[in-house]
Amino acid sequence: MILPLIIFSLCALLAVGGAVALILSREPIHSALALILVMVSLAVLYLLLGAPFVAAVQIIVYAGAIMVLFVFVIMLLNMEAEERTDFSKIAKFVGVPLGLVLIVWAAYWLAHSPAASAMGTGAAMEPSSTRELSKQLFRQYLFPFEATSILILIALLGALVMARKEE
Amino acid sequence: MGFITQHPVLVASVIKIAVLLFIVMTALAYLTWAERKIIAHIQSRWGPYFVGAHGLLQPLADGLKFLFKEDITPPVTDRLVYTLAPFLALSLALTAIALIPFGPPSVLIPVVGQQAWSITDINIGLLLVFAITAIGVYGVALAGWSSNSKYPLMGGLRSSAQMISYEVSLTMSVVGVVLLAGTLNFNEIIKGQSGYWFHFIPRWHVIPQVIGFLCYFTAAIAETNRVPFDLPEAETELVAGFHTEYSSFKFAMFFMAEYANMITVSCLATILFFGGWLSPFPDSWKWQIFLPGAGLVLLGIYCAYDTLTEMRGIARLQLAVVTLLALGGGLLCLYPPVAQVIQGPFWFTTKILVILFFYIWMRGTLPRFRYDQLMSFGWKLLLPVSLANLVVTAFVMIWPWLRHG
Amino acid sequence: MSVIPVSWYLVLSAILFGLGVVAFVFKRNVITIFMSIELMLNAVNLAFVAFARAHNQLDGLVFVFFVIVVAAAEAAVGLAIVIMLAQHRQSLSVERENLLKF
Amino acid sequence: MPILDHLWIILALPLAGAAINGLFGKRWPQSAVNSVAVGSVTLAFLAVAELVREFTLLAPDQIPYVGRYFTWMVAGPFKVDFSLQVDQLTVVMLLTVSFVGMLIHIYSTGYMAHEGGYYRFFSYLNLFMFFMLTLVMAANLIVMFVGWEGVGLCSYLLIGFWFLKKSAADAGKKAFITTRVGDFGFTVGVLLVFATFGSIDFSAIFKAVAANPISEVTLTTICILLFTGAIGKSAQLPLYVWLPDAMEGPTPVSALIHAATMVTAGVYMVARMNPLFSRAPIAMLVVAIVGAVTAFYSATIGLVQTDIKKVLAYSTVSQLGYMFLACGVGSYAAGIFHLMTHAFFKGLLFLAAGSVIHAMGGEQDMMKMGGLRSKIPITYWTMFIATLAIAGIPGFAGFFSKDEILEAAKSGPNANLILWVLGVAGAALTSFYMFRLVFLTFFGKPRYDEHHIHVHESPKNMTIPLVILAIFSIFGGWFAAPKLIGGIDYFEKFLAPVFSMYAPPMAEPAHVLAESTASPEMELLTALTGVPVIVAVLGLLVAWWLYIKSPETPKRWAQSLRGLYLLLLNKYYVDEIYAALFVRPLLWLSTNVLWHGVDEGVIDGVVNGSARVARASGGQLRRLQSGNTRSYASWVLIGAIGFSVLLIALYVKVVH
Repeated sequence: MILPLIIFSLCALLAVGGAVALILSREPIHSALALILVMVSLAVLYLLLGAPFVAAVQIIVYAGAIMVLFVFVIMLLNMEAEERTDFSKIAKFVGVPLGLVLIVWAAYWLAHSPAASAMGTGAAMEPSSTRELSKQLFRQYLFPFEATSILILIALLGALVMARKEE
Repeated sequence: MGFITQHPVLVASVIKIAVLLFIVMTALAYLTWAERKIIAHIQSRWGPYFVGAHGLLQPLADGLKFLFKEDITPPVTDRLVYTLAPFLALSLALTAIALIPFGPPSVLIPVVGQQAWSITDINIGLLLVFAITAIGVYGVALAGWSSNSKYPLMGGLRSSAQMISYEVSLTMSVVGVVLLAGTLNFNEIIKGQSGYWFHFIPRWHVIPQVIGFLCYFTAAIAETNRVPFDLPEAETELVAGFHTEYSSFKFAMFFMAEYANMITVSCLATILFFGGWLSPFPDSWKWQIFLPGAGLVLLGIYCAYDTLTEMRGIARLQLAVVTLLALGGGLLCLYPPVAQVIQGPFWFTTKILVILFFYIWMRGTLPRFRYDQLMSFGWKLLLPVSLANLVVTAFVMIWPWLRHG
Repeated sequence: MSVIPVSWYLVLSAILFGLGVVAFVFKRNVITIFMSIELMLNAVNLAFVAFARAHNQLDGLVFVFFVIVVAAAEAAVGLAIVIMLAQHRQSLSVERENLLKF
Repeated sequence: MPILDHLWIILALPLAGAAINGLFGKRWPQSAVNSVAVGSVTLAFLAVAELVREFTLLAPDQIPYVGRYFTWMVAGPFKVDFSLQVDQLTVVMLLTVSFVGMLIHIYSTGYMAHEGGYYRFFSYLNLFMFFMLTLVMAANLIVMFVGWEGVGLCSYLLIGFWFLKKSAADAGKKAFITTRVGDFGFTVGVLLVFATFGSIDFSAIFKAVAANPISEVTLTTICILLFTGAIGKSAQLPLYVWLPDAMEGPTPVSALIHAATMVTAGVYMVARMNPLFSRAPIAMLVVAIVGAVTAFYSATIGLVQTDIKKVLAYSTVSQLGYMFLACGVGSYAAGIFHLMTHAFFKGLLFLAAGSVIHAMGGEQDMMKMGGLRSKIPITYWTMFIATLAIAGIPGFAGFFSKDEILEAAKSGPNANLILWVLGVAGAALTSFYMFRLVFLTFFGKPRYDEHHIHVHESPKNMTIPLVILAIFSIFGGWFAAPKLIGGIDYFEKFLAPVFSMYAPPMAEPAHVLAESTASPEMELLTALTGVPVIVAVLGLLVAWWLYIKSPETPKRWAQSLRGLYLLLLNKYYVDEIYAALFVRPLLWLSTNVLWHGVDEGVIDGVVNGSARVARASGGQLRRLQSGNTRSYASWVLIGAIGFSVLLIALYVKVVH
């Protein structure tokens, strides 16, 4: 069946393209859009991986909330296009090569590692039901869940405190 | 060709999408017409009258006008984003509709064996709809930012802020229903609402979840930037809000996006609170299957009378066409098999229409909020109430479990 | 459902992560740097989901969930900081932000 | 058995008192501090009384009664429980310590009333009580050592109580360091005990030593070492020098710590370890000799001192000498007996002296006193009684105990006439200088300016303890009274189990020999029995003649025997000798080698060097901190890559 392959390669291309665009574009807002593109295509990939809930959460929270926040801030500050970066020495001689090396080599290794081939495709499996996920989340991972809720609360307060105009 | 035969489901889906798109577009067009008419009558005016009988061709004319007007793009804009924004808005608005089941899943397309009344039927439909509406913010925000001018920016900021704020309570108010239904799948949710209390009160979620519904409806109005929450395009304050700089077809896209969103939220309301494509009447009332046909026939008769008495010249011709269409459709729908098939969509559309009417009615009557009022209302009243509703619902649901472990 | 080897997803995630790193090193605007962090997180999430798929367990998905939540918190605070930064000094370029030196 | 099951209560009470006063006392009024301090000690005394009641109910096989509380430390075979034990010896010590301690606490409330750091004083005092009781009740050498060091600490703190006065601070240091010399020996001794017997629990040690006799050399070494500790703590030759200086502390402290309790710890320890000592004759001989010599030696110094407290200090040293003499000649009971009576009358003497000083407004020189008899009658009478007691006038407490000691030295199991002679001579001198003290202080003409110093009797809370102690100084010794008329010594009988339980087979109790029938030299010995009394009276008369009859004679003698006089007055120049022998070399060593050499050269060198290295490397590394966030980021990146390379390399290695 050819369809998943098409979808995968399409989304993969979109994702990578988005990431590249994020790097290359000078307008912060364009970078943001590129990132959103990446996220959406990743969401589709999640669907392909049979994780619809995660896909939805990905879009709702990431694309729908976090990135909106980013765009919002960008609009608020209405910032100028960033000047072309003159590479700092370290960046030029270490950053670029190492980054590329990391990508290529990690990709190579992943593609060829026995573990990866051992994983196979997991094709046999039907999409994970949201019910099971929630059971997992609210039984086994209840404490981390609550902890994150506290974390969110604290983050909220922190943001409030910082954003407040000090008289 | 081989590809098509290999993937009949795909083909069927594409065809369905095309049909739905056509219908929705038309619906949007005539929604504008209806709005203008209704508001006009509320304000004891005639409303659109001259283009076609009862101004029935007005939307067409508007469409043409939008198409053929010059598309001005201000030079200082950010081109990419400026053009991206309206497409984003419209496409997202329409995508959401693709998830709506307009009829029972039992009705299948003969050859393919795929559901006839919905494009897809995935088990987290609700979440996906919310996801799409969540992204919907970008259309407005980006439009406001990219047109690089004061009023749009303000409008964009406002509306995105507003949408984000109300999205929270929108979601929260729905969770109660999700708890009752125990699923995120639209068809499941609707099926869950079948049956009756005392044999005649339908088991719609609106009855236990009335608070939820009120919250939902309010939040939905705000979400779609409609009166009384239409701050983003508050003419008196910021000209036309985020789409001030837009002209011709891009403007039209925003326009359609707004109405499409209206339809979407109405569909959601119908599904979640009013039993979707379920009939409000007990099944024992066998005659109800003839209601759609009868309704159309009555409409046709009225149109005929109108044609013969009121209309002159070209208008009479136009209305005659409408009459014939109505009568023909009505007779077709009276033919039992068709009537059976048509039941679900009929009830669904009827409910949607009622809700849309409410929308328009409100626009005709209510004044506009002030921005700070809007915000405080959203955060300080709506959200707490919907949260409380959620908590109470959850508690009621686990009550028996609490009572005897 | 899918015939794609899981390792492909991992490769994709590795690539995305690498790009995120590169972005993190090159971009000068604080906000864009933030975004590149988000990009990296996304790459990791993809890997998580892929692994969950491979081992047929849901834990990976739960982790993704947590990652997203934490990212949200981080974004809230981080952007607040960014706004303060922008208010105090008129530029957001990290080149200007060399106070760490002192 | 409430107390017996909870021995720790006795310790907890004073400790709590110390803690409370130390922590909160600063803010509190004196009354509150008093009630806490005195209250805690009084309660402790009552607890001890109750303990004694319960103790009498115990069956003989239950004694010594050991209470284990928790395992304190475990290192391989070396295991120390925090455990307390009670036997007859402990009981005696407990009674003495807690009783005298209580009285002195009460006395102090009057004596220290006008001093600064009131709360501090009492908190120290309570702490001392805690440590002293720990020392006494300890069931193993380590816990005992804790108490041992603890009392040392408290004595240091209390001697240096007026730490603004340099002499006081120095005296404190001196005491601490000098005793430390002894404690070193003691520590080594303890370790050696563990090495030898594999345990530090008293009962275990004693059983072991009783079961299988071990080499006499080891035993002797152990005993000598332990005895070194005793020498330090109980101020014997040659480490007595700290005690006279310790008089810089407040008088109650001198009474409690440097007369009644702490300084007797050494004696107690020797008595406690009697099974070991009894098996090491040489060590015993050493103990005896040291004791006797000290007794005589310090008595001679006492002859010419004019500072009232100094006189008492030297007499304390010599009395302690008597106790060691007793232990040395194998009559531990006599030693402990003298310890108890001494606690009474010497405590009384110090307190009375304190009262005198109080009355004289801080004057300590006897030459500036005189004629106080009528002005402070209570003090006078009590002090006089105490003097009679210490001088060994028949009927008073000191008589019985000292008599027993000399008796043992004369005809005990390992009797030795030379020691006896020394002892008797010491007794004579003792009675002389004590009466000299009394006469100079209370009789004759006032030698002070009566217009400036208004002598007044001390308040009740000072005089009452005096009276009580006086009573005990009289009757405290009458346990032994029946012995004179051929009866038995109840005190000795009470203590007998402790000293006979693990005693070596050949040693019988002293009185058996004493009663052994008449051979010629036995005749002689029995004839000599009365001698101590005679010399005591003699001393009295000489003192009377010299200081009341013809007060100018002493000066003449001092002129004629100038050399001897100065020698005594300057305490045989021991301090100077020590200074020359130890202090200056030590100072030189520590100044030139340790300070300028090791400290400045090595340690500071290392510190500064490392600092220099750090600064240099920092100067280089500073370039890394460009303040440019992205460079930091790239460093992080490099680290991450390196790490992941490592991981994957390892992984691959594992897989293939």
